[in-house]
Parts: sequence; structure tokens; C-alpha cells
Amino acid sequence: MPQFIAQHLPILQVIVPLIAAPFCALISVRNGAWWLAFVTSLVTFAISVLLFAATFDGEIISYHLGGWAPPIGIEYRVDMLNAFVLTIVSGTGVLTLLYARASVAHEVDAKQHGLFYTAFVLCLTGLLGVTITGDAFNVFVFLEISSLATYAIVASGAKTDRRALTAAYNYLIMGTIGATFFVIGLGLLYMITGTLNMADLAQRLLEHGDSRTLRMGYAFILVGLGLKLAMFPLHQWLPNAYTYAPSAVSAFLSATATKVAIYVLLRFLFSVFGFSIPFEADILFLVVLPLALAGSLIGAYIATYQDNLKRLLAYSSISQIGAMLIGVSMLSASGLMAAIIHLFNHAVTKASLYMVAGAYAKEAGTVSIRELRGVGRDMPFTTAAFVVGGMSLIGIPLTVGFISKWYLVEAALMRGWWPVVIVIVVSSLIALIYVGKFIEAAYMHPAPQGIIRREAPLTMLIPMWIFAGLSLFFGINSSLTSEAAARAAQGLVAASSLIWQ
Amino acid sequence: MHHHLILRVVAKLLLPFILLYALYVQWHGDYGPGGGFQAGVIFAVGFVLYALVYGVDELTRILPRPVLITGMIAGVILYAGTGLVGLFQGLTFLDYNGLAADSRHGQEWGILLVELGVGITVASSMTAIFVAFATREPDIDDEDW
Amino acid sequence: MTNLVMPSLVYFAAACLAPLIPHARLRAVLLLGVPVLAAATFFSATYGTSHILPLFDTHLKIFRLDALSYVFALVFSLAAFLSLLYAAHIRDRLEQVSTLIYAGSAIGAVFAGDLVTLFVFWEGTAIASVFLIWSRRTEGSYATGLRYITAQIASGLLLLIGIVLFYHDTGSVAFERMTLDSTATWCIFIAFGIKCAFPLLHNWLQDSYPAATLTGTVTLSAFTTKLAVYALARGFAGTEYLIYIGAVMTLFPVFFAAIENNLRRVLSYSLNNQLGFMVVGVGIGTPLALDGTVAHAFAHVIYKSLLFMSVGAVLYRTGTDKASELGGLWKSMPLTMVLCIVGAMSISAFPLFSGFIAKSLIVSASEPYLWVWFALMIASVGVLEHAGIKIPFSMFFGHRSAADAPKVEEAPLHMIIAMSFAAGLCIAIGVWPENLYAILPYPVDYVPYTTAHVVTQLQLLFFAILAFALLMRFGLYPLEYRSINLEFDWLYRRFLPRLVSRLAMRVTHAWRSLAGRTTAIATRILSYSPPANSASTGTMVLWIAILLGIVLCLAYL
Amino acid sequence: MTNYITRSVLIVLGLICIGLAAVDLYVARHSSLGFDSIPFFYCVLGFIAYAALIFMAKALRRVISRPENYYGLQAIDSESEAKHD
Repeated sequence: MPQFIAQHLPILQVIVPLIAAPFCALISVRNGAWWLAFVTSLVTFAISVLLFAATFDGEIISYHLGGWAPPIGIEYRVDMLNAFVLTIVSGTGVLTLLYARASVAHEVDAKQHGLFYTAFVLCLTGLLGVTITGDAFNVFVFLEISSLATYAIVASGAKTDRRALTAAYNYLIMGTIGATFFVIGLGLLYMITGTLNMADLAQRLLEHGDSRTLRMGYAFILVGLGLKLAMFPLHQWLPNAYTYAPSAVSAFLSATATKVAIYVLLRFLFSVFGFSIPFEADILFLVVLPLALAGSLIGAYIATYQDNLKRLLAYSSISQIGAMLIGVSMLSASGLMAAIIHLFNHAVTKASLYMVAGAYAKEAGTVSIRELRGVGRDMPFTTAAFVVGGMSLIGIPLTVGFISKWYLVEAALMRGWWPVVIVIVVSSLIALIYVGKFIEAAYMHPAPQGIIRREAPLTMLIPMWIFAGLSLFFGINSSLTSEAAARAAQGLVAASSLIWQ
Repeated sequence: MHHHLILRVVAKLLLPFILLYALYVQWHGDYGPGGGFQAGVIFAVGFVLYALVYGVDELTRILPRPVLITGMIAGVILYAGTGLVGLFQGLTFLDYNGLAADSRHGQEWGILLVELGVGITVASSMTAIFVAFATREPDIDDEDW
Repeated sequence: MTNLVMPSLVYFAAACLAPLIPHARLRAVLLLGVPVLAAATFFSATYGTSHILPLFDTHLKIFRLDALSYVFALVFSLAAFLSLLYAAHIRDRLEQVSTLIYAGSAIGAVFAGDLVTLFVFWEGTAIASVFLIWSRRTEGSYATGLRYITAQIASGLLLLIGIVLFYHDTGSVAFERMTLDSTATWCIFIAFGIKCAFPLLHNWLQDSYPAATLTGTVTLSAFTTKLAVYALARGFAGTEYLIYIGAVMTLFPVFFAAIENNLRRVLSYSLNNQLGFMVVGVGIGTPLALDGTVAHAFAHVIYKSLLFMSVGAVLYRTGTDKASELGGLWKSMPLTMVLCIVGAMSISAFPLFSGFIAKSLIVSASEPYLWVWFALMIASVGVLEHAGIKIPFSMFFGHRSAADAPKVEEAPLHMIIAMSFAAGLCIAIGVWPENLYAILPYPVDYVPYTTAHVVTQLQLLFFAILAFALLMRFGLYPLEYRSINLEFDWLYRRFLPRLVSRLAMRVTHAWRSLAGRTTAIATRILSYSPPANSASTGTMVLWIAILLGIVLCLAYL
Repeated sequence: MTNYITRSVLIVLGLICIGLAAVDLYVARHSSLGFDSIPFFYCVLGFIAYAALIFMAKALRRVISRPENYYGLQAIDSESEAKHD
């Protein structure tokens, strides 16, 4: 690898898709936009993998934009945690784009394809930027880039269902409020410290000690990010957005958008605030933990009532996000590790499940569970992928879901939190119900009369099964993911001032 | 199209000044209040005023959709391209020192170009959003309300 | 790592490939090779062979071959072969695949050298087996299947919790003998207990086995419960509680079986009673008792399959398995009758049949526990009553003469072959017990055929039959009529649902009136109307405000 | 005809039982229990246990017997029988 590229990997990670995005809109050749987007995502994935490899043994890469050293200039900072999330995001990008070709052709008007892929790549850019940057304000900027692009691609589902427009509009309102809260919080922190570089912020906040302003800043950032990551009860934008967006978009967003928001939350909680004052930890116990527990139960419970498969998956996501937040609220290295590994595992699982839903939407013309009766016979490979993903959602051994649950339960036991263990178990039991409900409909019932359904095309099956395969592979051999998650968690704990560990 | 004579005349008179002011904000952005964002919006305001008075069709005649899209894209590319120059000179991204022989001049050039990119993108985006709303076919015809 | 192929993998591979064979007959024939092939992989392997798989930060022993696992794996292979042979007329791919996965999981679980592997296969048996019930494809079987899978998954979850705790306590997941001294081992114990149908945890068995397809019941009867007995024998041998649990298990099903109308449910009660003998053996835990448990499990799998097969054959021909609707079939199904009686004599422990040489070991071992011994004797009489007499009598003789009985054909050839094979094994084991004794975990120096033993056993059995004959003669023997009997499951099938629905109704009522009043007041005061769409931006923003408010309040505290 | 068969079966059974009881007088038992060496112990046990069991079961049935459709029409016991393949 040429020295030049190696040196500039962090900026290339963001700049490659940023530059490619506008060209997607320019290309008028048939499928040209898709090709460009796909090649771009491949390049970004390659870059993330290189970054992942470079940081795997604990090295931290720091890149100074414009040659201005931090804390004055903007710094891109890659450690194990970022690199892990970057890989998830860009990897999902590659596979969803591969999938999108057939799916989007079905769900989005042909003349909008150029703009659709532009927005898609911009969204990718934003998510990668949020993850890679070490500058707090830069996080906000990229968050907005990704969010604005997201509103557009969610709205592009309007061809099949006009409700996509309302969903996108609600998402826009909520996303904007979330981002505003986040930036208000940042402003308060800037008032105290006069700096925006995260490492510098952490240092100065530690020196500053407790104050009302700091508490306000913490509150605004927590609630703002809680909205972005769909923490219960701030999740209400999510079900509609994921239901009415084109399936490729649902798959991409469910695997990346909320995960990146959780990453930002982790980064701010541990690296910036660092629990230097008891208030920060108290809020986590008093507010976030109960909400996470409630979310993981209620999300799953609501999911059992859904007939729309995509909406079912959306509520399941809310439940799983609750599980991640439970891991975060434990404030221990093992809990964090459980949250981080679940972040990856859930991304893989949910992406495959949404791809399955998309395949149904394309081939069966519906995602209603009632109308999908007997689909297991007509679309065996697609439905089998759902079974794999569903097992992972429940947490059956040999799937990644089990690995997550295992670490989560173990972390809760280490803390001696029995009720939490029960909640985790109960929410998996409820997951059994909603997954079982679909599997039962797909396999045990005869198909409705006069319906012709064919198996999905290979370009959809391959990415779907790559994700399903990953959720099996890492369910059997989890050494890579658990090692990466453990190192990322240790990095975060080391950066914070958690003293009771 | 011959109503509002006064409005039409005043608008035509004002337009050059609005655009000139936008340019002023644009070029002074690097060492005074202003910059690409603000300038872009003021630029767009000029076009919006034009469309309000003379009709959207008139605006789309002088600024067709492809031009607006190209404007947005060109702005982004100008911005990112300026940043990339530093990269290819062996510096980091957005490092303008190499843009001129003197690093001070280099920084000035860099800011100017980047702000120009921002300005173009913002101006064309704002105009495009206005056009998109204004030319939207209503779901229900006016007579059917 | 040796080059031994895991037997369970043979089943799983077959389960993947089998549906691809288009021709039903060919598929059925090829499937018969699967148990043989799988058994061949471990049949002549040396004890002590094991496979290690690294996972997490520990090592899993996914395969362990010793005397105990060998016997169980052998009999499971036999049972799988018999079930597949008996089900050769089946075209339903779902049922075939689930049979294969079920058998494979059971064998995999028997070979599991650690708790995690055990758990995986444990759940495998649960999930695969429920499809044998659902394959009947009626609403009733679906509901029953749900109850069944709930019990099975509950067992799996308890096992999982136990394993996590156990790992937490000891840092090891090896599956060795445990003592009941911590929450972890209690969880594991109860998990095993659910699958073993301990008293009050037993209902899933009698509820679900009669609900499966007629071939599915044969398969179900062989694996799940015997897997639990294996797990108890491996993990909790010598635990004293088990003796008393087992004694109760042998006794109470006897009464229910005597008055049950559904013959497959009678056999399910009988199965529960037989498990009681094995549990007593595990609880006593001496080498003799453990040998007895293993031998009894071995013999039991075969004769219980035989009995289920004969009831299945009758069900196949007549369309019913209810005693009140049957009778007088001896003329139309003579072969089935003979084979059924062989099974009945085996389970009743007539000398020269397999039950005799297996049960005697446990009964002899229980002599130090007087009351337990007594319970076992009474239970033996009970076994004779419901499995030895009632099953063959009500199907082939009973209250109808041959002239009244429906004219049906003899059972199909493959069923006859499967039953004859099982019957042959029953007799062979009974006549030549030393072959079975040779593969038991501990050396056996027990001689079943002493004059005294044979005579006392015959006295017990024949006087009981005499009692039956006299009761019958004087019309005191309970006649069967169409009915069901309440059981412990009444609690969760009738009582709790009613209770909950009543409570829910009350709560809803109270809530409605409260909410109605509050809304009325709120509307009047604030002229506030609740948003029509629950997910409107207004509601969402309200939530944000509430949440931010709470956090800020906490900040000011 | 049927009566004849029934009667002869009863007679044969009675003869077998008498024979077995007679053998009891000649067989020495060496079990560790002791009390089972009482003459005719197993004969009496078998007979009484069986009779007691039947009567107790009949009493139990009075309490727990219910019509087949007790759990509704969609339970296994009340479904039609013809569903088997």
C-alpha cells in the first residue's frame, strides 16, 4: 500500500464518498449511479478494514485536518471502537447497495435513482464522519449531513406508499429537535471549556468539576442522542420511518443509523464526560436504565401485535436498542463489551431481516404477515434467511444473538442485577413469540389462493445470506468480534474516570 | 402578466443590488462577518424574488433544473477539490499552505475557494428547494377544492 | 481431535438432504440408512474418545464417549431406526426432517461432554420435536404444541440460567456429577426435572403425546424423557430426593391411567410411571441401581415404542385411539394383537421378557428403602393393569365381540416389520440378558432367573390378573366412556386464564371509568383533545419535554 | 359361546393361580426384606393391590371426569378423529 494512502486513510474514509456522492446525481447512464455508489462503498469498506487492522493492537491514529494541530484544528481520531463501528457501517453499505439494485429499482422511480443514490452515499458519508471525527462540533455537522440525507431516502419510499412522506416529515421534525438539543448541549460545554476537541474537552471538564452548566449540557446531549438512537419513549419516529422507507434503506439504517448514535453516546459518556461527577452516573441509573428495561420489554411486546413485517422488525429494533442501553448503563467493562458486541450482532441480524422483508415486498408484493402465509414454500431461501435472523433475535445458540445475550446476562450477573437478567430473558421470550408468529404463518399455513410468488433474485439473496451467514459464523466463532468489543470497551473504561471498577 | 407594475419595476431595480450585496458578503467572508452560507442565501433570495414577481416559469427559463443541480454539485466538488489539492501536495486535507508560493497567500486562496464552493452550493440548493415547492403539481386541482 | 465423525452430524446432514429427494418411497428407504450410518460412527469406537471445540474463553467437549453415553446412544439409534421404519408410509417432509433433527439432537446431547453443548442439543430436541405435534395440522394440535414447546423452552431456559450461574460459580462448564448445593445446580436439576416429567411438572407429557401424529408419538416416546433420565444419571446420581420423587412418579400415574379413555394417553401415563422406576434407580445411585436404570431405559425405549406402534397401527386402521370406541379387533388384526401382547408382557415384567430382567435390578437395589420398595411393587401391579391388560384388552377384546368390531385390514407391512423387530428385541433381551448386562456402565453380577424370583413375580402378576378376571366377571371393572379427566394442567388451561381474564376485566373497567373521568375533567379544564394519531409529532415532542424535564429536575436536586 | 370362553378362561386362570400358590410352599426365599417370606405374600399383595387400585381409580374418576369438549372444541380430545394420515 502506497505510503500516501496509508497516511491519509482517516480523511479518505470520509472524503471518498463525499466526492463521489454528487457525481451520482450527474451520471445519466442507466444504472450508472448505482455502479458509482457501489464502487464507492467498496472503497470505503476497504479503507475501514485497513483502519480496523491498523488499530486492532491498540494503536490510536490521529489525523489533523488542514495541518492545524488539535485542540485548535479538527482532529480525526481512530481507535478500536471507531474502527469497529466504521467497519460495520461501511460493510453494511456495500451489502445493502448490492441488494439495493434490484430492490430500489422496484420501489423507487427510475428517474429519481441518481438523486436517491446521491443521498444514500451522502448518508454513508455522514455516518462515517460522525464515527471518525474527534471534534465535538464536527460530530454535529456530520450528524446533520447523515440525517438530512436520511430524510430524503426515507421519503423516496413514497412510490409504494405515500405514508413514507409523513414518516419522513415526522422523522425530520424529531431528528432536528434531537440535533438541536445536541448542539445546545455542545454550546453549554463550550461555555465552560472554550474547546470542541473531544480529548481536550474531557481534560478541561475534569479540571472544571461539577456545575449547573455542565449538568445542563449533559442533560441536553443525553436527551438529544437518546432521540437519535430511538431510546424508549423517544422512539416514535422510528417505526414509521423504517416501515415506509424503501427496504434497502430500512436495512441500511437499522444496521447503521441507530448504531452510530449509540457510538456517539458511548463516546460522549465515557470519553468526554467520563463520569467525573456522580450526577452523570446517577442519571444513567435513574433514567436511562429504567427506560432501557421498559423499552426492551415494551418494544418486544408491541412487536408481537404487528401484522406488517417491517413494522414488527422496527419494534424489535427498539427492544434490542433497549438491550444495548442496558449494557451501557451497567457502567462496567463487561457491560460495555456486551453492548458493543450486541451493536455489531444486531446490525448483522437486522440487516438480513430487513432484506428478507424487502425480498417479500418485491416478489410477493406485500409485507403483511397475514398475506405472506405459506411463503416458506414459494421463497424457501428467503424465508430460511428469516429463520436464521429470527433465531438470532431470540438468542438461540449458534447465532450471534446468543452471544450477545450471553455476555449481557453475564455482565448483569457480575453486577448482581437479578431483575435485569429476568427482563433480558423475558424479552427474548417475547421475541420468540413474534418471530414464531411469522415462521408459523410462513411454514404452517397454506398460501392464499391465486397468488404467484417467485424466489428473490440472486443480487438480493446473496447480500441477505451474507448477513445471515455472518450471524451464524460469528455465533459459532465469536473470537474476532468479542476480542474487538472487549478491547473497545477497555479503551472506553480506561478513558473515563470510573473509579469503582 | 401586466398587473403590479410598481412591484415589477421595483423588483427589477432591486435585483442587481441584492446580487451585488450577496457578492460582497461572499468575498468578505474570509475576514469579516459573512461567508458562503449567508451569501448563498442572499443570492437565492434574489432569484426567489424574481420568481415571485415574474413567475416560476420565468425563473426556470433562465435557471433550468439541470443548471441548479450542476451548481450544487459543482460547489461541493470545488470545496472538496480545494481540500484535496493539499492532500496531493503531501500535506493534509484542507491544508491550503501549498496553494500559493507564500503560505499566507495560500491560506487566503484556500478560504476564498472553499467559501465560493459553499456559496454556489447553498445558492443553488435554496433556489432548487423553492422551485421544487413552487412547481409541485397539487394532488387536487384548484377547481376541486 | 480424532477423525471420528459426530453421529449427530450424520442426522443433521440427512435432514438437510432428505427433502431434496423427490420420490417418497425412495426417501423413506434411504432414511432407514441414517441411524445405521450414524451408529456405525461410534459403534466400535473406544471409550474415552472426545472432541474439543474452543469457544469463548473456554473449551467445549462436544463429544464424549463412555459407557453411559454409549448405551443411551445405542438405544436412541435403535429407536430412530424403528420410528423411521414404522413411518415409512409418511410423505410429509416436515415430519421426516423434524424426526431426523430430533433424533440427531438427542444423540448429540447424550454425547455432550459439557453443559453448553448439552444445552444446544437440549433445545434442539425441544424445537424439532414440536413439529411432530404440529404436523397433525389441526387447531387442537397447534394449541397443544404451543403448550408443549412452552414447557420445553422453560426447561431450556432454566438450564441456560443454571449453566451461566454454574460457570459463574465454578468457572467450568464440564458436565460431570453435581451436588444440589447452589442455585445453579438447583436450576439445572429442575430443568432436567421438567423434561423428566417430575410430579407436577409432568403435564406436558400426557397433554402432548396423544396430540402428535400417530408416527410422531412413537418418535416422541423414545427420546425426550430418556434424555432427561440420562442427564440425571450423569449429573445427579445418588441424590436422595430423587428416590422419593421417583416413588411418587411410579404411583400416581397408575390411577390416572386406569380411568383414561385415550389409549395413547394411557401409554403416556405408563411412560411417566416407568420413568419413576428409572428416577428411583438414579436416586439410589449404587452401581446396581444405576445399571438397573440404564438397563431399564434401554428395554423401556423398545417395548414402549412397540406399544405405541401397536396403538398407532390400530389408530391407522380404525381412525381412533379411544378405548370406548374400540374392541374386538383380534380377528381382523391378529398379528398386531400378538405383537401388542409381547409389548404388554415386556412392560409388565413377565419372566423371559425384557422388562423382567431390567426392572428387577432397580427393585433389588431399592430393598434398603422399605417404603420405596413397597411403592415399586404396587406400581408394578399398576403397570400390569393399564399397560399389560388394559391396552391389549380394550383394543382387541373388550366390550365388543369380533362380530361387532369394524372390519379393518391388518396393519401395513412396514408397521408389522417394525413391530416384529421391536418384539423380537424384547424377547431376545429377556431370554439372553447377559448381552445387555455386558454393555452397562458397571459390571453386573446379578442373576435374574432364580426360582424364587421367577415364582414370586409370576405370583404377583397372575394373582393380579385373577383379580382383574373376577372384577370383570362381577362387573366391577370400570368401563370406558367418552370423557377426559382433569389433571394438574387444569390450573393453567382453565383456572389461571379465567382468573387473569376476570382480573383484566376488572382492571379495564376500573381504568376506563377512571380514565373517562380524568379525560372529561381534563377536557373541561384545558379544553384539551387527545391527538388522534398516537405517533403524531405532538406526542413525540411531549415525551422529549417530559424526559428533558426529568433529567433537568434531577440536575437541580 | 362367549360365556363358555369366559368361563373356561376363568377356570384355567384359577388353576394356574392355585398351582403358583402351591409352589410357594416349596420355594425358599432369601431376600433381605424378611417379611416377604410370609407364605403367599406375593399372591396376596398382587390381588389386593390390584383390587384396591381399581377401586381407588374409580373413586378418583368420580371427581375428575369431565365431558370430552371440556376444554373447548379446538382441543385434541374433542377434535374429529379423521385427521390422521
